[in-house]
Amino acid sequence: MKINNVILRTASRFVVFIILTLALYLFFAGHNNPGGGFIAGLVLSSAFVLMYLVNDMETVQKAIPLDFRRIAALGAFLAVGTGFGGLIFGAPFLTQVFGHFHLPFFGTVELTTVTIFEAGVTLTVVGVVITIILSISEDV
Amino acid sequence: MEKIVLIISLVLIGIAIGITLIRIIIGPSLPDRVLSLDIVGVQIVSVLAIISIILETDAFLGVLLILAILSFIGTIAFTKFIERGVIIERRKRDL
Amino acid sequence: MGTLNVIVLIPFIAAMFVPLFYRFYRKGFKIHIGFLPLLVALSLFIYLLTYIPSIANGETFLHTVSWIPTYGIEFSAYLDGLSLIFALLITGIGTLVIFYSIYYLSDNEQLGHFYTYLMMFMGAMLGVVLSDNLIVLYVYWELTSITSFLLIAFWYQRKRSREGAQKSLLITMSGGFGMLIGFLMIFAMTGSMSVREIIQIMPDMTDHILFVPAILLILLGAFTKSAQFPFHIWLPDAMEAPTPVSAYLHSATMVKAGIYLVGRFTPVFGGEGVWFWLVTGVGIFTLFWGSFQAVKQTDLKALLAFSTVSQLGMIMSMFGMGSVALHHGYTTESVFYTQAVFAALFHLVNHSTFKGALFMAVGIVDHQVGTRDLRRLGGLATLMPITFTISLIGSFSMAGLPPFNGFLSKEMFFQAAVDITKFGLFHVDTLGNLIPIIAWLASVFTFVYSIIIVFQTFLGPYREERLETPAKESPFGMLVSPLILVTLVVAIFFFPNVLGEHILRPAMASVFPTIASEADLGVTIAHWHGLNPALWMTIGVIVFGALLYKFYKSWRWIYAITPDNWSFNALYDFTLSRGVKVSRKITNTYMTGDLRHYLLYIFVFFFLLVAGSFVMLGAYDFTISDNAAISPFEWILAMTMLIAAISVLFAKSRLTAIIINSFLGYGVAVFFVLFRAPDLALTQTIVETVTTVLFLAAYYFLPEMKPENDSRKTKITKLAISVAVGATVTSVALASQNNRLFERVSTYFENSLELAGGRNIVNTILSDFRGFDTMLEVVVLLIGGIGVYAIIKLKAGKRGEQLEDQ
Amino acid sequence: METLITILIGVFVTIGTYLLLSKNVIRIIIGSSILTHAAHLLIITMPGLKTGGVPFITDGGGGEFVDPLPQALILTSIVINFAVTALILVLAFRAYKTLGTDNLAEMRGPKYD
Amino acid sequence: MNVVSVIFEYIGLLLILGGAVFVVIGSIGHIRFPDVYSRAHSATKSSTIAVLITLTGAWIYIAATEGVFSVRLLLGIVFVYLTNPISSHLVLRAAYRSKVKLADITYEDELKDALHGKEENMIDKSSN
Amino acid sequence: MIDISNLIVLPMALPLIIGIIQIFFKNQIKTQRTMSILGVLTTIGIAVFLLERIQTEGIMRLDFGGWEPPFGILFVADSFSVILVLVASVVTLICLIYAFSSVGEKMEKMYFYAFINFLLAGVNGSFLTGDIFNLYVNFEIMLLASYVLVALGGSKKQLRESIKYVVINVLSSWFFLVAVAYLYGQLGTLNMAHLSQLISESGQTPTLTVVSLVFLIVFALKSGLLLYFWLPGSYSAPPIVVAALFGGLLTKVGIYAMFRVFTLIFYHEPGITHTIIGIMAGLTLIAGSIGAIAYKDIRQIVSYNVVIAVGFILVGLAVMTQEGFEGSIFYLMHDMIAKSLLFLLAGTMITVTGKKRIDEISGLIRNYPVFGWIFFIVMLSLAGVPPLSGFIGKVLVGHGTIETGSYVLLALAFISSIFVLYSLLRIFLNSFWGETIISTDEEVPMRKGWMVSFSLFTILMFILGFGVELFIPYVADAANTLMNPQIYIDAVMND
Repeated sequence: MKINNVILRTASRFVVFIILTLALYLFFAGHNNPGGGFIAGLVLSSAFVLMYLVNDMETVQKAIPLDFRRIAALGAFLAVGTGFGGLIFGAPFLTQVFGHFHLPFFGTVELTTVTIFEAGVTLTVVGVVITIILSISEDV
Repeated sequence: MEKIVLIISLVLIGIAIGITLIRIIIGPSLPDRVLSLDIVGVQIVSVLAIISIILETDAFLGVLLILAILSFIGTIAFTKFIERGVIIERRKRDL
Repeated sequence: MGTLNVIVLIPFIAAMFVPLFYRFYRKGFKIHIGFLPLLVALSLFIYLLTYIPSIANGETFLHTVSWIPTYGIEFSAYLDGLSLIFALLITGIGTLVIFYSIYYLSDNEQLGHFYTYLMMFMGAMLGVVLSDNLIVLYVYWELTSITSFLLIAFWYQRKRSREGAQKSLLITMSGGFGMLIGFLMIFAMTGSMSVREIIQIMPDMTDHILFVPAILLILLGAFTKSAQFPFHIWLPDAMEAPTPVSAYLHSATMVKAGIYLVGRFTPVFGGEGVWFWLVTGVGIFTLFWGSFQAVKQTDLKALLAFSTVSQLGMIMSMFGMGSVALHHGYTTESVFYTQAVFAALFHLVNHSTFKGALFMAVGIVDHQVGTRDLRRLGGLATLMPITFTISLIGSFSMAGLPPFNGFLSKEMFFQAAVDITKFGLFHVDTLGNLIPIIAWLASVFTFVYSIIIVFQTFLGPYREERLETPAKESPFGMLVSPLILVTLVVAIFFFPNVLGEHILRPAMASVFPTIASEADLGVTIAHWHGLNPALWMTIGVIVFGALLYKFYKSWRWIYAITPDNWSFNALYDFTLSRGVKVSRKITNTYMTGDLRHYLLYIFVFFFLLVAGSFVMLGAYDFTISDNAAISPFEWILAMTMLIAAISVLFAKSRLTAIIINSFLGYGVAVFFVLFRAPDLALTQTIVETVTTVLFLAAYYFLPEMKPENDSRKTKITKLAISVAVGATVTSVALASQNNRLFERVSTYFENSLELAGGRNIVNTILSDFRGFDTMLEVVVLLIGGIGVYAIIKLKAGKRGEQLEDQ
Repeated sequence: METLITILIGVFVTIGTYLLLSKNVIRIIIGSSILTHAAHLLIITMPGLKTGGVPFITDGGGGEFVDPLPQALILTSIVINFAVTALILVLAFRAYKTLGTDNLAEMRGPKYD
Repeated sequence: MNVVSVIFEYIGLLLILGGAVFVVIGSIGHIRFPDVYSRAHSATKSSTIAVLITLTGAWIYIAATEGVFSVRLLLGIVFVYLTNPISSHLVLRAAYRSKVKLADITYEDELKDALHGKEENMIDKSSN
Repeated sequence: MIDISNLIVLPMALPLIIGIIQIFFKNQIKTQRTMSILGVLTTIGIAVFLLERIQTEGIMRLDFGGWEPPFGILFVADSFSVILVLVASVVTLICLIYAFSSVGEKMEKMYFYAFINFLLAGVNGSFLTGDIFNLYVNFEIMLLASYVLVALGGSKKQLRESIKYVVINVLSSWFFLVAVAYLYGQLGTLNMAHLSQLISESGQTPTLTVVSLVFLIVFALKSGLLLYFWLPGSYSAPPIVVAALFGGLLTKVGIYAMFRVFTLIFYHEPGITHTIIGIMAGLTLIAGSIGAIAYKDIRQIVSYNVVIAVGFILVGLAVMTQEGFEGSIFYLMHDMIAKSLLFLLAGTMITVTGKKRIDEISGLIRNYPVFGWIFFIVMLSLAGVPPLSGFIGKVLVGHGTIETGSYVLLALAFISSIFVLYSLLRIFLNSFWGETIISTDEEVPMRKGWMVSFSLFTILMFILGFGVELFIPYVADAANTLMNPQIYIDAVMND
């Protein structure tokens, strides 16, 4: 049976793009606005879900050759790892450091270890959600 | 004055959601329900816009946006399921 | 003397070495493995003999090694007169038994195991009689049960051995548990774990609420161990053990641990009515019952087992009678009653000698002709003359005939039984009159079975065809031990006072410490008391016994009066088999394997506990005064959610259900929005959608929902439970809301900008204040994700399936 | 508002419980999901509703905020529940494929004796 | 607070209210119409429009009162505009392909031959 | 100072990070094994160090991110929790040794060790945490790992039982959330020490008592106190090692939580809460005893023994005396070790014979003498026979019950040990003794790893039995903290 979904695929490209942008925005906005690692991760994974829904596994896998289990583990590693980061500076486990730095061209930038932590969270969420959905869909 | 208008709007949309819910419940066909859910999503988007105004915060606009996207994704998933049973194909089929 | 604990330790060390040596033995080492334990036992015996003079002078020895000092648990080995008697018996009889066993057991048996167990038993038994500390005493006590278990089941391939072992272990260990509680109660009363100290303190505690329970529990331990009625049933079955074991554990030593315990605790509890009646009553009844049952046995060992039961009862009852002496403390009259205990100790020794000899003799018969069934035996006297002599002496001593030691102690027993009736306390004057009567009756039966042993085995016609192997006298090695024992039987009769003076008298001091300090409790054992009641009773026993034996056939019907399944033995079997069946039935009724039932139990329990306490404690507290206002839209939303939620129940297809679930999820998100929680609303919407996608993906593999088809009753039950749970949760929630007691800690987080550099308070909590939760949550997600992958990818192999599913 | 929501929670709990007592796996999963909704609403209702503004610090000034802590807790719980739901779903369909039934009454296992 | 902003504020409010009314009307149609296809006609069209109006109103209102031009809201408008028609299209297509019956008053089904005429044995796992 | 207290997190964080890293080494089994062993060994070392330090320095705590209580989350290491961490890690170590020669490559490549590490992390975290919501999260880590481990392998029985197991635990987690919500609603804090402090200020109102009962249900479900229906099924389904870990660790976490919550937070109304715990413990003892002798299936018998132990340990909590607590702690330590060993032995019996009912197996001791004797020793140890590990706990708990006059519990506790004895004796008599059914040539060889882990466990039981005095300072300190919650509160809230 021929299923024509040109409309959907065309639109989805655009939508995925928007979602990715949004995810990025949410990730960085998290500290001051709604958002943060979790939500960014979830949004990101919903973008992937959309991609998988519209296309098929093979195609997406070809376009984005990632092992999502490893991504999830990497994320968790980062999240737990930042905890150990504090130890090196003699601070309690999971101490987050933040500060404002003056960088040329960028002006004052706030850099915090929270960002790494949140990145870890994001990666895990993406990795896990996609792993789950793919594992289920792959099972025959 | 503004408040009253906004609340009236909210209530109206609320009623609309209620009515749509009835359609979800009575069906009769699955597409009916999916469609209704999609519409509820859109209605909630309106609700969020109004609530944002009432609460005087822009915090919920992100939610609004996300909801718009997600109800779309949800609907796609449902339709694929209704059409094919499987929502994510393994291999490229004839599209 | 720093060696007392070593005495206990040596057998254990030997036990460890036995398997080692056994290996050499197996490899062709010429000396029999049994000589190692023999050496150990003999040297211990000789060493203990050296204590006799000092103990006889009233000295005692104590040696303490601490184990758990915090709780007062110490290896405090204490040697006094009472311990010494037992220690000598243990090592002495032990030596003989080991020597005997060297010839008795064939090389094909697992001798390594046998001697290991035996050595462990010896150590444990020495520990029991030498321990002053309650807990350590208990430790050794249980160890004797275990080694006994192992020895009974030495031939574990045999079903009967296993069953006998199980029975003995269950009964003695249950008694042991009871005894432990009793000890703990004593500790609770006195605060001391040392028997010596307890003897000092206890007399002030007689009004304590735990006093009587402690007596009962400790006696439970003693009675089970000493096979007193009705716990005697394990002993006959224990005869499945190799005969040396029967001779050693189940007649000479282990079963006397209970008696030791009673003796040890006589100064603690003696003089109390409960103690007196229990010990005497149970003892005397056991005496009768054992002898009565022994007569009908056709298996020689079983007969001996019942006779042991009966003799133990006799000793027990004498301890009970003696204990009344402690009622008033020291008076001349009380000294009079102490003689019962003297008789008990005397008979204890005597019993070990003649019963040991008898067991060994029976073992020889069994060993030589391959059977010990009385119906098949007969006429062995001429073929096995030495064995015959041994049996004859042993039996006649048991029957209480001169010139054997049994006569002396039995006379003293009769004397005590008659004397006790003169004692005015504890209703002895009425009920107590039964004591001598039962005692006499029992002795008649004792006479009968003693005769049976000798006559039916060794006299009468010899029928070789009924035997496994033709009878011939056994090798000399096997005869040595019983010969030594019967020599003692005779020797003690002629020189009883050597024993009485040096060994029994000091023991009296241990049993009656208060009285012994006032008077000399030694008794000169006389062969002739004149024509007192005791002698008449003995004569009566002989006459009636002979008659009963003669006309055994005509009164045998008595045994048929009580059907077999009325015995305690049958009760034991019934309890076990029935117990298993009933518990299976009970457990199967509620462990249905059906998740719904389990959930039902949980919900019902939740409801009963929480709602019950809620009502009982009057925790109900409900106002709506400080509620936030509700806008019309919120009303509508709430109502919509309500309807949606209810409609889930009626959803017929899974897609409908999931759509409504999605709806509810979005609704909750709107609530989060209304409650000013944008992050939550965001997460909720996304998770809801992703979950829906997940559901849809999984639905491909799942069938359509089928209707529940519950019966009306089930539906109503489910509904009632659900409503009850819902109502409970709600009411507790309402009460909690109106019971806000303190300012919340979260106000602190409102400084998140200064503290953590973030304006989004929820996010700063998540990533910083409570970042640990988030970190773990990430891990939870990871486990979930990887877990899903693993569960899907790993499918059971063929082998696993077969093993797990049947 | 709190009372209304609490009653709504009660209804959710009732329905969730009822569904949990079903034979069908899907019903059970949906029941647990409804129970989870109830728990989340309960957590957010507990410290009181709408007692302040959205918990974002604005430059303008402090003002009252609603209690942010329950929100953080719920967020954690939502995510955890997602993982658990995924796991049950997978177990459910693996069980269905292996055992051939999605009916829990038929998953009793052997009667032991 | 100048006059223009007040005017815009009212315009915004009006739009919001109008959108709400539209939504209700649409949903009435959604419940009243006989089959899924006609219901979709009523519901999606009206709701898309309604949301657009509402969001625009909200955007204007916020712009007027707070002077903020909300990008997210604008994005939301674009998004709804983009996705809503697609999703209703997909639903209806799915409905048609899974052979949801047309209302009795329908008189012509042009797609029927093109789709179902040839493939009567279409896999139909999901419809109940 | 800060450096040292950071060690507290390691018993949890180390297994966690190792588990995560192992995901990258999916197919390098050797690497995974080495990492697991090293990790657990380090954890043991840290636990020993902490235990020593607590004796001199008092209770230690670690505020995550430097946020002081009650605002942040913290780990609190008192003797009780560190003892349990230590024993749990030791048990895991020995089970790992067994796993190396029993699990099989297929499963090892499916992240088996990672899940074990996560399980240990969850268990240790639950023992250490000082925050009630964090306890929930730790429970979830442990539970998710256990969900996967129950089902991993995918046999029919596993899937069947795992669904039940998961649903019931989801329900109990839900109750947990509800209870936390109630508590937070009333007291506005999540830190356990702070909760306790607030309750002692305000008094334990009836509503709080009701909430405490909700907690009781949660932990009862986790530990199998009266609500143990799920236990026999799900403990007899998974692979041997997993079952051993479950038997040794999982219920103990529930027990720990119950001790913590009902000694630290809700100790003001013992007349209500502790009486209920006592009644539940008594009923558990009865039902467990009945169940233990009901079946011929080895794993069923063993599972019901877990139930009995739970009842026994909680008798110690119900009586609320120093001795009772000490006894419970001793018994907990003993039970973690002995139950794991028992599960391993039972599983091994099934593996080597291919049969699982006691009447189908016979004469094993001929083929595997050491194996048989170890079973015999475990049996005695579990029955509380001296001088093995179960004895001292039994004595102390018994003493506690006598002191408080709880004679019914006393009787039940001791009678239950007769049932334990009988139930295991049945296995021993039927399956180990009797005529052998396995001829020497079809004998499945006992693997070295198995024997090593059995022997290690056995040695531990002897050490715990003979070396009681060695452990007393720690156990007494732990019990003392349980008796005097103020010590804990002071340590947490002092600055």
